[in-house]
Amino acid sequence: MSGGSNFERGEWNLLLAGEAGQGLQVVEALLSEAFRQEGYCVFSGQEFMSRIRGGSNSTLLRIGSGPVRAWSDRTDLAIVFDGKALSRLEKRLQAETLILGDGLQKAGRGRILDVPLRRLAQEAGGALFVNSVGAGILWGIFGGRPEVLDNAVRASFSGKEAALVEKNLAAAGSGLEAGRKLKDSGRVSLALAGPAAVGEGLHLSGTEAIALGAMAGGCNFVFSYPMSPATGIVTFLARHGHDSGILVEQAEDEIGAANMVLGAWYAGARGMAATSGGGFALMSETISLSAMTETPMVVVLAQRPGPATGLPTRTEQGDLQLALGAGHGEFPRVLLAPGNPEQGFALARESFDLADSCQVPVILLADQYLLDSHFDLIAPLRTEAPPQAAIVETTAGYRRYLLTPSGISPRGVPGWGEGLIGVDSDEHDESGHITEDLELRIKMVDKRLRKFGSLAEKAIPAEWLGPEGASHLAVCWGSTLEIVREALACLGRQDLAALHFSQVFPLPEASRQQLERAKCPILVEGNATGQFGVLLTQHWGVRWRHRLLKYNGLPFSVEEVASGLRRILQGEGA
Amino acid sequence: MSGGSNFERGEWNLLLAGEAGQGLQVVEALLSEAFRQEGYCVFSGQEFMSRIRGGSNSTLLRIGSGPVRAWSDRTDLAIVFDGKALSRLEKRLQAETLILGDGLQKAGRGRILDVPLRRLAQEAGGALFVNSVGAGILWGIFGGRPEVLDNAVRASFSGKEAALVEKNLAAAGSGLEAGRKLKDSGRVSLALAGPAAVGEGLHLSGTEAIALGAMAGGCNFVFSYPMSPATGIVTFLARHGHDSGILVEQAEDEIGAANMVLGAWYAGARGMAATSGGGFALMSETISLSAMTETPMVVVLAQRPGPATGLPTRTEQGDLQLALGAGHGEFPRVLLAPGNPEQGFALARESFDLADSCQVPVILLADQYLLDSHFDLIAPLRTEAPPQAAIVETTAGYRRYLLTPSGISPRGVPGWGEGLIGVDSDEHDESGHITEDLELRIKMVDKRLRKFGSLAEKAIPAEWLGPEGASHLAVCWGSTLEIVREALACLGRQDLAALHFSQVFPLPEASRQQLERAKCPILVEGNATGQFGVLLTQHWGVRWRHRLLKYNGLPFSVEEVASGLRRILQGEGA
Amino acid sequence: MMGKNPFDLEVEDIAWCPGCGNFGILAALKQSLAELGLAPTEVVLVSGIGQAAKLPHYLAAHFFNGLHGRALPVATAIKAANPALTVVAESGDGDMYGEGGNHFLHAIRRNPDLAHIVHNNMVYGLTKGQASPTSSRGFQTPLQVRGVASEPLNPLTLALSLRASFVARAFAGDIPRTVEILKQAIRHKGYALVDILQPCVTFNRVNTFGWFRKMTYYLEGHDVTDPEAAYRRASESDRLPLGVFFAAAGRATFEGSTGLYEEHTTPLFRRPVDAARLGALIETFRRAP
Amino acid sequence: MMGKNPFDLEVEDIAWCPGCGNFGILAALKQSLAELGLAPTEVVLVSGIGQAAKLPHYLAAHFFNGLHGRALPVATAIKAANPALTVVAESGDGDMYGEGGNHFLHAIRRNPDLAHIVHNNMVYGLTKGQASPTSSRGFQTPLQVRGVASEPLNPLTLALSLRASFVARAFAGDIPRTVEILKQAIRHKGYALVDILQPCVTFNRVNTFGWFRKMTYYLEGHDVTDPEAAYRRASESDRLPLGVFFAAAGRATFEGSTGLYEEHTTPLFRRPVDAARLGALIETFRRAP
Ligand SMILES: Cc1ncc(C[n+]2csc(CCOP(=O)(O)OP(=O)(O)O)c2C)c(N)n1
Ligand SMILES: Cc1ncc(C[n+]2csc(CCOP(=O)(O)OP(=O)(O)O)c2C)c(N)n1
Ligand code: SF4
Ligand code: SF4
Ligand SMILES: [Mg+2]
Ligand SMILES: [Mg+2]
Repeated sequence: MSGGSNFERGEWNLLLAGEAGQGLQVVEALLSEAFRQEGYCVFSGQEFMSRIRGGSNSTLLRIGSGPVRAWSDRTDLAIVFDGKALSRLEKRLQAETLILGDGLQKAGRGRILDVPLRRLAQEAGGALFVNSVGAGILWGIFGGRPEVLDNAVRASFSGKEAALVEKNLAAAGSGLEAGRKLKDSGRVSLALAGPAAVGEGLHLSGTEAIALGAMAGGCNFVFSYPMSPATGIVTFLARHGHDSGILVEQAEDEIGAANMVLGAWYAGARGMAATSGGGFALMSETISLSAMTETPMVVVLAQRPGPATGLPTRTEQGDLQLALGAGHGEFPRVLLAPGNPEQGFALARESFDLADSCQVPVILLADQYLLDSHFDLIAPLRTEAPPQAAIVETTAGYRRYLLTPSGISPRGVPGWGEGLIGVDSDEHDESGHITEDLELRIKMVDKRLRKFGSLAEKAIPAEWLGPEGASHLAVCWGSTLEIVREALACLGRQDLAALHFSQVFPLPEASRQQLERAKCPILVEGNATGQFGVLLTQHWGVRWRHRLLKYNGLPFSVEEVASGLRRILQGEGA
Repeated sequence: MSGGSNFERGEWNLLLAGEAGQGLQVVEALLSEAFRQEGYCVFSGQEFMSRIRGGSNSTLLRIGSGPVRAWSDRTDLAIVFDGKALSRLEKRLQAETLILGDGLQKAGRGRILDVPLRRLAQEAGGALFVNSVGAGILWGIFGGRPEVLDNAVRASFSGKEAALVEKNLAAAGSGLEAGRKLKDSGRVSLALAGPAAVGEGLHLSGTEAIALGAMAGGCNFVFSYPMSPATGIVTFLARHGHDSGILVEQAEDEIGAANMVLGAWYAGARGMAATSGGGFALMSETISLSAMTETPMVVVLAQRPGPATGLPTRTEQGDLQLALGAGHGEFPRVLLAPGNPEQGFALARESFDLADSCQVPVILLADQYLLDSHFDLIAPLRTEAPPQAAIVETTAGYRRYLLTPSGISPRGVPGWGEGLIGVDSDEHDESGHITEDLELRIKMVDKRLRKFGSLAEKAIPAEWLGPEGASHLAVCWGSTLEIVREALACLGRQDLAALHFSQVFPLPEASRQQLERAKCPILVEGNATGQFGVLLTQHWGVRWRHRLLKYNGLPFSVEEVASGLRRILQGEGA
Repeated sequence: MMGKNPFDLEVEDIAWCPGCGNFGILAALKQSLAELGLAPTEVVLVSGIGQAAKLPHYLAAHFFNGLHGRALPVATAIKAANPALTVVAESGDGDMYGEGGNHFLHAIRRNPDLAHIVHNNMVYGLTKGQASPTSSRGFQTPLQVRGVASEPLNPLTLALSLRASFVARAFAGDIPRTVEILKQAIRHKGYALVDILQPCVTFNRVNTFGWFRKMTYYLEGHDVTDPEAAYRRASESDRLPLGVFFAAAGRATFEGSTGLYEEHTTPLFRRPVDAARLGALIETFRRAP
Repeated sequence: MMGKNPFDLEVEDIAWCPGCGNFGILAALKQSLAELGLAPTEVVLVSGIGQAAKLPHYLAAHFFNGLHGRALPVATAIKAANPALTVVAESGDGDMYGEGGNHFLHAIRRNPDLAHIVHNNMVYGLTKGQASPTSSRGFQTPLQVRGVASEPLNPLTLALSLRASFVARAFAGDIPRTVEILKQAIRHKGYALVDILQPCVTFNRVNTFGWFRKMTYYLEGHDVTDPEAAYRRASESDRLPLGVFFAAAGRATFEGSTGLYEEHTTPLFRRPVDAARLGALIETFRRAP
């Protein structure tokens, strides 16, 4: 993202803009496939309105010779399928941005270049095919091989009827030709340094990574009530899970879903619910039930801007406080927040083991940005060694809430052994029966709270990014990981590092010193009140020198974080 | 509560113990009435099991020549209607305690004195009358005038059929005689210094005080789903509110109740819901809706021990964290926590004005101890100057979310004026219509958060108890006020004071210095994790030297707090 | 109707798909309100979340666009706080019969004077095509990949089983007849359900305009005061009858039964606190002198 | 039954009032389970919160005593995770028809193989006597001081309107006949509602043992496979019929329709993760070489 041509940078940022229903996702998938076929690294991310047709959406597609894995505001080339989009995108266009479109009105930054999108689409069979035309044009400008594009079209439309595939091939082909002409005319040139294939060759969205991680964690029961941006996790598991013995059921509401999850775990299955802030708020009472009955529970909290319905298709890190306070009474819980698909997979998997081994509710905080973005993976996914469920065969006289030093009692399930499994929402004795013995009450509270000990042992340390011992430290959590990482790389300073938390509660004590050592801690968070910052102040007494907050519904861009940090460092005289 | 005879102390602590259904509340009401008639100050509090019949409950009745307004563990005289109770009460009996009962087995501390409870009850007409017999005995031991007891019996049974009243009068009379004999025999002597009538002459439970305060605040719409210990507030308003034009409706569930409250406020009424932790958790999403639509809302959160169903009839200060985090997204809210009936009345009233003037959700945190205890009032209740609703007549073109410097927009209601009142759960423009304008999003977030400014101006400062400038400071909130006050009085130290918060969020900045000045802050809280302490650490960086926590379901007693503080001060070498 | 409809609102951009059945419902509702001679300032629309729930943004009236599933309790309270208002609760089938199912049951029992309009497209539109409680068995979606296995909920028989005071079904493809039904529902004193069959042209490729046309017919010669007949007709599933199934006159309404409006109908927001009465109540807690 | 009932549990102190109808339900349930030849380790009781919901503490079986209103979703999931278990959801009328109303609707639609027992005392017992959804009009309580104004909910017609696969009503005062009904319900493959009329001797002075005796009679010669007849009989309100109103054989159950138990019935807790299959799925996201 530093200066220079995109050739020198070894990356190319494309912006696709249009209405809902114009098939931006097809262009995204098609070009991702094509560029990846050619060995390039691809990142894509979406911002869209809460509607099914019309409106104005856009997709960012970053193509890199090396790793590109974060949201960016720089646009080398935009293709605009619908004129309305232009004003909304103003902030993401630069003077050097080339804007391809069909009869666009000049308005602000960037250079407009007319391309016959509509005519070519009509020729290929109708307005419907404008997306394939557009993809073809971009591929032509890039100078890609036609057969790669053809393959990508076939892959994207696999399973569709042959006539449709043919028309799309034709549309892409005519676009390709138009793109080539543009390239040959010299009016556009977006060459890239050769590809340096990175990492795993896997390409996953946050949604896919978390869903696969859940499968790896042994998830076999998914209850949900649809809610953006969580729904994709559930539909992924519905599509791919059945053969693996995963039951996916749409509940009547989120309260039903959460209680089904508890029923599943009680019976020895591994249940999960996925929802967003509003649905999670409704589950609040059930989180408390999970804690009281010591029945494990995994919930994905896919954040979007609130309060209430807010901006339902956009992103924010605004529900940490909710997750920390959800449920009445006092009990341990775990909050994990992946920063990229690798972590999404690993932490989803880990959620099940943590819930199982410590018998606590585990909440996985994701957000629309992470879930809807596609990344090339750098690190491998651990699929070997399937989890071992921490359940026991019971004998007669089994007591579900046996008081133990760790606070964790061996968990039996009905149908295995001679014992009876009794769990209770009231305060209870060791057998799970209601008690009003107030001495026992204290013992049971202490037992539940003792689990903080085991959780502390298992806490995942924060990840240090950048130079050791830097005086200035950007602190972030969850989905901002790769954005901050790239911003740091851009700035390339020795006095600036970052600390990224993928476990946000309980805080990993191992990371405390790293944070305390920093002279100038800077909070980077995607919300308006700095919720994670508050948590760190509360627990570790961190006093923030600066806060970089964003809450307009879009993710941070690499450029924003870099310039924000630069400004802060300059202000500090660093 | 310091040493010496109860005569010297000028107070007398009675403990009534029996099964649910044995009418302890009748004895409580009857003796409260009788002692108050004689000019004494009376405090009573209950601890009971979650059942309708049987079990083992007890009521504390404190009679004072001067003010007595807090829970105590000292028992001068216990009357036991059911033998099972004895072992449960062990901790509240002292060597000098006199235990009256019928064929009790000696077990532990205290001196047993047989009284013919059952026989006298049978003679009066059956086991049913054992409570009136007991009340009579106590009144006899005290040496009270028979006509005062008669009046109290008549008052307690007013509205009941004449034959029943007569039987109770007879039962009380025969008890009185037995009590007199005991007193005359010299085996019991519990004389008191003469009464020094205090304060207002009003005697109210926390429940009654809050319900009356709501009425004073203009509450005219109550929606609830029954839940202990909140139900009493609702039934009080159902009984007494109708003539004042208050509508009380039982909702199908707490989510329905909370949404009805919002509907009521939207239409210009003043709605309230009352619930406990579990029900409040269910309202979590709606709290967020209140914030987003900027529709006022008042909820009483009557705390009891959790998690989940916990100990449903007992007390705890365990839901502060829930109240702080409830609702997704970011928005201002107000949490008030009365410490006695005077504050209960004033803050319930204030809740409506705050909600109305700042258009935010206001949560009143009470607990079973405060709600179910009866106090003699010291300060008057402000009933004059009824509140002025902050609603406006609208004109055509009215915009519900007009951006203003304070963040508060004039609130119109449908049916008054030419404007249209549109409110929206999505992010919206000034007219209340859905928007995806991300610049406007920022303006609206900032608008909502700006209300923290008005709230800061209105924040209620904490109350300082004890000597100015004391080095050691006990910090408490909500229902512990009078307990801590009396403990301080008992200890009578110059180096110890207390600070009581009746507004717990946003914290009253005016009180910050007082807290920061204290050398040794000591947290006193009725929960296991010190939730309010955590909040103070987070916002004001308070570092606790000591924490006095209690979470067995009973309130702190004056003795516990006093001895706890004494121990701490000794440890500190103070 | 001639001339401009006072409920018309200039809207830059309606968020519905072209051809969606919601347009018909919007048109029919505006026409009904206008034909009933109501002014926008007399009408409150209360909705939840979903495509259907966006309707209040497209006509001129007061509105409370609240949470998914929660329109009915909000609407019930508004009506009770100010019975002079005409209150319409409207939202999607997922909203009203799924998330909001419990409020549906108990609103019927309470019988507030509301029109309750449900856009029944047999699918979750806004969240992109999952099954709704009214989706047919076997209906395949990205979530119900093996097809819906549950029995579809029949809102009419359900409402009738709870003794709803007015129950009707309409079809968004027939604006004139829908207007007639809506007018009756709005005029009806008490709770009035209008389940409107609404094609979702994007996510429901089974229950299309054509399908509904083929599968529906209007009730004729039906006695709307006969609850048994209503239930029988509402149970029909070969073809779905349209029209008013049941209408009970003279039932007490929720707001009526509160007793608050017996003496006068002043809305609550105009009623001051009666400080004297409150003072007198407090006095009952004072120690007798 | 002779000899000791394996479901007997020694309980120090039962929290119900002497004479409460709950004792009859407890006795009937224990006898039913025993007569069906079940062992305590095969049976899971799932309840909510209330007086009725304490029942699982008074017999020997697995139990999940969860939140007020939430027994049905928990029970549905338990059964689906391990169909070999006999799962009984039981709780009070407030719990199941009030707070839990939405789960009631949708559990019926799903048709899990559960027995669903509702202790219908027409009052909220544990919270001391407020109206429940089944309380009669005019029923006065400390909260409903002017008497209940809402229409009482008829759980039987409601369930039938949703095409419940088994619907019955019993009376806690008649243990032998209640045992017969419960046994049929537990044996029934699919969702089975048994609404048990239960006198609350403390808070309901209207619907007493005597009142129920007078107001009920047993269905005779009734065809349980006829849904229309079932609905008609269930609508009766002069006197309340007892017995099985409807029973549909051969309907697909929720857990059956998942397809998870077609090849084998191993409960989920015994099924390991198929790492190879997962690996293969992940491979589909790898760049073609
Ligand atoms: C508590 C909650 N859960 C889930 C959602 C997500 N959501 C929004 S609309 C909708 C369903 C829409 O379906 P329907 O009510 O039938 O309306 P339609 O879009 O079909 O008109 C859902 C599940 C939400 N907003 N809030
Ligand atoms: C969410 C929630 N709301 C309210 C309560 C309080 N509560 C406990 S039991 C009960 C009602 C009991 O009535 P019912 O279900 O009819 O059972 P019964 O006691 O009559 O057997 C209520 C409202 C609760 N525990 N949880
Ligand atoms: S998704 Fe369906 S219901 Fe929603 S606007 Fe489009 S066609 Fe209409
Ligand atoms: S309160 Fe009623 S339902 Fe509860 S145990 Fe007593 S009699 Fe039975
Ligand atoms: Mg729908
Ligand atoms: Mg009941």
